[in-house]
Amino acid sequence: MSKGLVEKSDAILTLKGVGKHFGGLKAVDNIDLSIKKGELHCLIGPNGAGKSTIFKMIMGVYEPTVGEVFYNGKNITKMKNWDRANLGLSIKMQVPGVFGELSVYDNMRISAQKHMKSSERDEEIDNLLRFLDIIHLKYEIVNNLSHGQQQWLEIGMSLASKPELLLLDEPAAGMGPTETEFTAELVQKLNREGVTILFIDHDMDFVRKIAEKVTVLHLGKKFAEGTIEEIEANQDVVDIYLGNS
Amino acid sequence: MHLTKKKTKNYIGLILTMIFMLLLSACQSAETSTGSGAGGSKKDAPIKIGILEDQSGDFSLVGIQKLHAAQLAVEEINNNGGLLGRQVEIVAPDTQSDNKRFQEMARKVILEDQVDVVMGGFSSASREAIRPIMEKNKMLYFYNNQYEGGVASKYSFNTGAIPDHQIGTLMEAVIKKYGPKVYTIAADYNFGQISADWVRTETERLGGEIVGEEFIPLGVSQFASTISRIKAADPDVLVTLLVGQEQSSFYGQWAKSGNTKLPMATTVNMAQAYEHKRFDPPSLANMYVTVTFMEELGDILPSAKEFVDKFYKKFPDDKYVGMEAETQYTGVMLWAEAVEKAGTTEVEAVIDALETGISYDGPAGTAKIDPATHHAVRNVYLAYADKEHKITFPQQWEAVVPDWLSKEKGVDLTKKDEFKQYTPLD
Amino acid sequence: MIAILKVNNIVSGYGKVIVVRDFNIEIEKGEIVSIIGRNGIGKSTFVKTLVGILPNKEGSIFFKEQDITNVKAHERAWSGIGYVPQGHGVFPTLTVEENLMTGQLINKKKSNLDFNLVYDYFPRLRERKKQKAGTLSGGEQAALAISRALVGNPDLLVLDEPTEGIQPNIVHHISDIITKINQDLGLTVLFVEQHIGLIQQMSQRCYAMDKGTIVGEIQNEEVKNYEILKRYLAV
Amino acid sequence: MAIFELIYQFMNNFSFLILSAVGLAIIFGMMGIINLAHGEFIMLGAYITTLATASGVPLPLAILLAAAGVGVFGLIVDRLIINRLYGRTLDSVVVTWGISMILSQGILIIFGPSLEGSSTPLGSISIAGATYSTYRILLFFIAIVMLGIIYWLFMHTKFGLYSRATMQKHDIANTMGINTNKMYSLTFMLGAALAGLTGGLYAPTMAVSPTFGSAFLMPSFVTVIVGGANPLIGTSLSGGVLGVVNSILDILWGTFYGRLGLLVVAIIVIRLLPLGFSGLVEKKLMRGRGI
Amino acid sequence: MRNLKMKLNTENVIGIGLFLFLFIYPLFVTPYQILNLSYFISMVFLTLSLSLIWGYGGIFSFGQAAFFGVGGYFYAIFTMNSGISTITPIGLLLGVLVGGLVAGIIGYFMFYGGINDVFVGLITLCITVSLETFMAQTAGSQWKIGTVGLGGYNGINGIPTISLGSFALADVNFYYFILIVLLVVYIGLRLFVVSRFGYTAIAIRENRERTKLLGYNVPRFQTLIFALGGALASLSGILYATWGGYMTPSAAGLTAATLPVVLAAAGGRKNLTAAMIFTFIYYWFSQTLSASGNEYALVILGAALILVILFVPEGIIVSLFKLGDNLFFNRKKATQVKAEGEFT
Repeated sequence: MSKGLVEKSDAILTLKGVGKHFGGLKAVDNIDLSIKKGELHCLIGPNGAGKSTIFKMIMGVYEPTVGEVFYNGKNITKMKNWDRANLGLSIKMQVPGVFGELSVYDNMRISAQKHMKSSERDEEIDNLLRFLDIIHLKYEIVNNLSHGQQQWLEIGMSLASKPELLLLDEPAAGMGPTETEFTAELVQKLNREGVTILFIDHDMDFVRKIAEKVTVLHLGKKFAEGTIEEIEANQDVVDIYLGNS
Repeated sequence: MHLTKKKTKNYIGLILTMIFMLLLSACQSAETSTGSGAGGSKKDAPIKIGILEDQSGDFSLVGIQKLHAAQLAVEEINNNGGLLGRQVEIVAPDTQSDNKRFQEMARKVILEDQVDVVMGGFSSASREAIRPIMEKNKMLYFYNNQYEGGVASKYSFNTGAIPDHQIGTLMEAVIKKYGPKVYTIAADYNFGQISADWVRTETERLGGEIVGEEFIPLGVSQFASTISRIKAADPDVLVTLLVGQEQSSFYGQWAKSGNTKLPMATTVNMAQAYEHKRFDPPSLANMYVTVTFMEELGDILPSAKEFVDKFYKKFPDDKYVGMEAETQYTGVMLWAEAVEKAGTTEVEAVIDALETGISYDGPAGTAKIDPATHHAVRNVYLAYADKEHKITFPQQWEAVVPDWLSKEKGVDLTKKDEFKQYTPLD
Repeated sequence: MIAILKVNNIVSGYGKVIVVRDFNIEIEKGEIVSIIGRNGIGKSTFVKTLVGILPNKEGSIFFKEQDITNVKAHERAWSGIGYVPQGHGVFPTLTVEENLMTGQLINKKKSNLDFNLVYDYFPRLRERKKQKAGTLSGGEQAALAISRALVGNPDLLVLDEPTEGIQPNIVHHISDIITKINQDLGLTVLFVEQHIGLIQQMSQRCYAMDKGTIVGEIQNEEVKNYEILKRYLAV
Repeated sequence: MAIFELIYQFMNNFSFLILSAVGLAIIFGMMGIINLAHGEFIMLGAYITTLATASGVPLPLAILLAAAGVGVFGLIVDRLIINRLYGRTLDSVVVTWGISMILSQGILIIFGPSLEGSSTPLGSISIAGATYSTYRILLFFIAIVMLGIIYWLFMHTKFGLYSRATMQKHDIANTMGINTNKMYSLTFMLGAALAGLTGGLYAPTMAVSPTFGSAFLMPSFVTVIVGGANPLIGTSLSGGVLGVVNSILDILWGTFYGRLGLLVVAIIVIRLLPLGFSGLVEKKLMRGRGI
Repeated sequence: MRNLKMKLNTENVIGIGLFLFLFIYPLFVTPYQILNLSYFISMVFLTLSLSLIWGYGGIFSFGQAAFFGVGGYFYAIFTMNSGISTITPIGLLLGVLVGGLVAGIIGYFMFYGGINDVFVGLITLCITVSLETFMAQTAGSQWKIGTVGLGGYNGINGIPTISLGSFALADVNFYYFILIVLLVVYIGLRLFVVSRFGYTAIAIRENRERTKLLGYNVPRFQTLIFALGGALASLSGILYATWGGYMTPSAAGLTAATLPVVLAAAGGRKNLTAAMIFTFIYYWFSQTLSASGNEYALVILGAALILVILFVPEGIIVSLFKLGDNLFFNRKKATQVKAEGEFT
């Protein structure tokens, strides 16, 4: 794709007053969030702050208890999750959402066949696997793969669906420095090609490296928002997330 | 734990299981191979009877009695030198109270074992499952069982009691004695439906009135609402046409509802599944049943007593010798007479011999084949159970002819072949 | 001093995926020790292996000088390991009191006085003792999970991210109480955490974990050193 | 008359549904095992009771003996077979199917196709000109008392507490020191014992044969399906609702519609509330308290 | 495409061997044995239908017996009402469609209603038993469709066999007809499971929620595959009805409902060939036991099933395939092509 820059003015995803309650627990409490087209946006916050729950509400795994979700200006609050996927939303889950008893190829194919012609499919899969450097594992059963390799595979599955907005839940978790580096480059490259990316991560180096904008969540609420510099300078964020010195 | 053990463990289990199953099937095929394979030369080879009875499942209560009766009859025939100088052999697979199994086994005994005659079947459903197979393969079939009547088929002979024998007589006896209002409960299937219709026809003929009629699905064992409906209708006589182990729970529940004064009339109970012995009195108090035989007939009939004694001598562990056991026994004997008369086991010849009106002096008196309908002319006895379940026989009818088919439907199988079941519902 | 817990070279994970490898720690009686590390590096897997939910494929675990490597989870509990699971793991449809009663099973003394003890530590639980645990707030659930482990009168308390998803003031409260119990009763505490504040506040000694194994040990004053901890937490 | 009649009907249906289902419900709810041999467990109870009374044991004792005997049998089955299948719901279907085949045919081989039954005790009582079986009315109260005992057992004893904990989160319960495998064994034993009790209670009212259990199988499954996972709330609620539906349809249109009605209600309930009545109640409970 | 090349492994060797054997079988045996094997084959479709929806689609159903019944009864009523033998092939095709349609409607209500896993099993069990309860009470003369009485528990008799033109299929002809149908269905299913749709089914079985997130309308696929399974079960029922000229409500009873589950589980539910072979073995074994009149028949059968599940939980035939692969074929290769379809 040749567009170096994508129009960043209009929001691709908007959350309005969204909340999710489980019994007495408010996992997500009245969140407003707006992601602009082409943005590379990061959610951070301590464990249990509600980050993954937000992802699940965006993808339609959970229906919000209150509030609304908009995608490209369209209200998708009650839309089925497969329809959302077909709008161009894709997710890589925290716990690898791969099909453990199938081979790497099968996993890729399940994702790819939905979005590619069958004549191009196998070649594209090979390309992606090569790109992710797991081509040698093509016929391996996924359960035999390491945690890291499963993460790669899942990113590959997301890519095979040619997404417009990609949600990555801890894309670099469990990876070493070189792998993390590689992931960072990959994410940035995808972003440059026009994919809007919203991701969660705990690794601040990783976040610092790629995020254009950061939203901090705490106890289900939006705690702060801004560029990475603004966030790191915010003493409250340091208090709740990284702790007092 | 088991889940995490090594692959080898799995394979050991697999191999053990395989060996177990192979051993079993080896025993089985050894056992069956002795049975089959004798179909070829017919000269000195034994004559074969295929007996299809339920040795397990819901109907085994009667099925085992019937198998034993056939074994008794065949033993007697063989002890008297066999048939046409040949020994008679029984092929008796277990039909497991399963109609699909009846079909499989009917085909097996005809085509594989090449039997000369097939006998058996208890429920109407099992008979209807195999009758077409008999017709298709031109196989002589004896249904030695009481049933709802109406089968007109070239290849089928019925030696048991049918409504012609049982229902006219029964209704006549009870309506005369107790009054015209009749309530019928029947099993909700063909036997029950058709028998209930017979009851209706006969009741109306006798000037009675049906004040209630209810059909109970098979397998139902709880009768509280039925009992209350019966009480509400306040009949003079209750006719029960229930089948199967579950439905026989009715009587205990009926007795407990406190109304044992109302007389019951039936064609199925006591004589077949000896409920009067199995249930504590007074569950069946005040019940009338028309039978062609039951064990207690030995009290008034020497030939019956002789049969019962023979039966218990051969099968000392059996609990009762019922109506269907006698019917099966008599059926085998009638067929044997016909074979002797025909001089061959060839089906058409045996049918011709049977249609001459073969008769046999059996345990319950003379049974004679009615040529036009292929049913049997039989003596009918009215049995009565009192509060202590003691059986008496207040009335009997000599040589009742099953002539509904020939009179009402114009059936004459000696003249015209037919392959269907007529019902009064038609 | 006596080592109350000794973990030698254990290897563990889910199915064929190995998450924890060559893992060694040693804890002395009366200590409060933490294991720190980022998300997803195997902290919880280790804890589950320690309490017996996951089998260890290799290595051995000694508790109070007994080899418990092949001992089942419930027997480990009886031998004196109290466990506070990640996400609190309260039984949602049981009442607060009933939750505590399940924890009391392994308490050989069987006295209900312990309930008063934990109710004194967490008065909110006393107010809500007849309420279903699933209706409690996150902080209350954490308090309940800790109380449930305490009423079993364990020799070793194992906590898996006890402060996940709860408010700072409750975090402080919890850390105070655990410290207090440690002092009052001499209870040994092992906890897994990524919240630097809590680590600084509570631990006397600290293991740093990465990629399924122990990569460093932080002792004495260094435990209070924000920069050192942060380095391990944000590798 | 009609109102007494209807009440009597309901009592009958209710006790039949509850007593058929409760053993199955406990095993399904607590262990996730679909016990297709449930009917045969009931049949075994009926045999024990009938044989015991025939040899002179008083009926109440014989019924308790049935519960104990089938309970022990259940424990043996669990130790030999079922404990390898915890959590494997679908494999348990195949295995318990095999067990049911062995049991019904084994009993046929040993005792023949039928057993002489004992008569229903206690006679009958008259209300408003109609007579009702006292034993049947007693069964209703036994069903109620049994629900009470189960309630007490699960809500007010240590066993109940630990088994509820195990049902909710067996891993965590395990780490609390609860021997979850033992809990499962005891639960299976309890379920089997209750099936045996049911068999014992109904033995004097029905024909005792190797197929005795088949009359119970369908109603018990429907009750459990409608009730959902919670053996107590679910079973009593669904026993109540189905009892009413069955009684009314039965009285209005006859036995067949009563029976078909059960199945239709089951299909509708499971479509609307996949977790059955107990799912609904538990959800309401959590929400109600949460606010 | 290299995907469709046959791989040399035990399953395929045995599969091909089995069909070769079945094709030459009539040369060596009595007419009875041919007829009997036709019956086994007609029941194989029933197991295959469950293997398809459960083994591949992850839908656990006790409803296959109900669709079996729907097919058989529809065929009987349709052909017997028309009375023309040439219409029987149309009856066959329509019956398969009707079975699929009924399953599709039931599936629609279940899957779009969010019912899954064991609950599908429970609801289909109720449906199956309802059908039996209903059909068993149709003995009365008011239960007539056209000129055909439903016959209650006695079932319907005299159902015509399939005729091609004026040529009625019987005995060996029927055997070859049904065998060719089996071959076509079998190959069709093997191709199906490596098709796009088949992959979707496998994905749904492995992880329903994740598959939704990949953009698949999971309820629709579930409904479709359930309908396909219903059509296959219906085909089985029709073939059974033509085999014996007979259809009975007990074909939809509790036992009939559980049997396919037992067969698929014990043979190896994730493998069509295994399910097929085990069906043959089971029917042969149980019939032999029954024919022997041995009172221990059901005890032995029950014990065998328990042993299979305890010692070879993934299915006895599948385990044998694996053993064969290890012994005779390169293991590395064998595991490499572990795409569930194995046509890879």
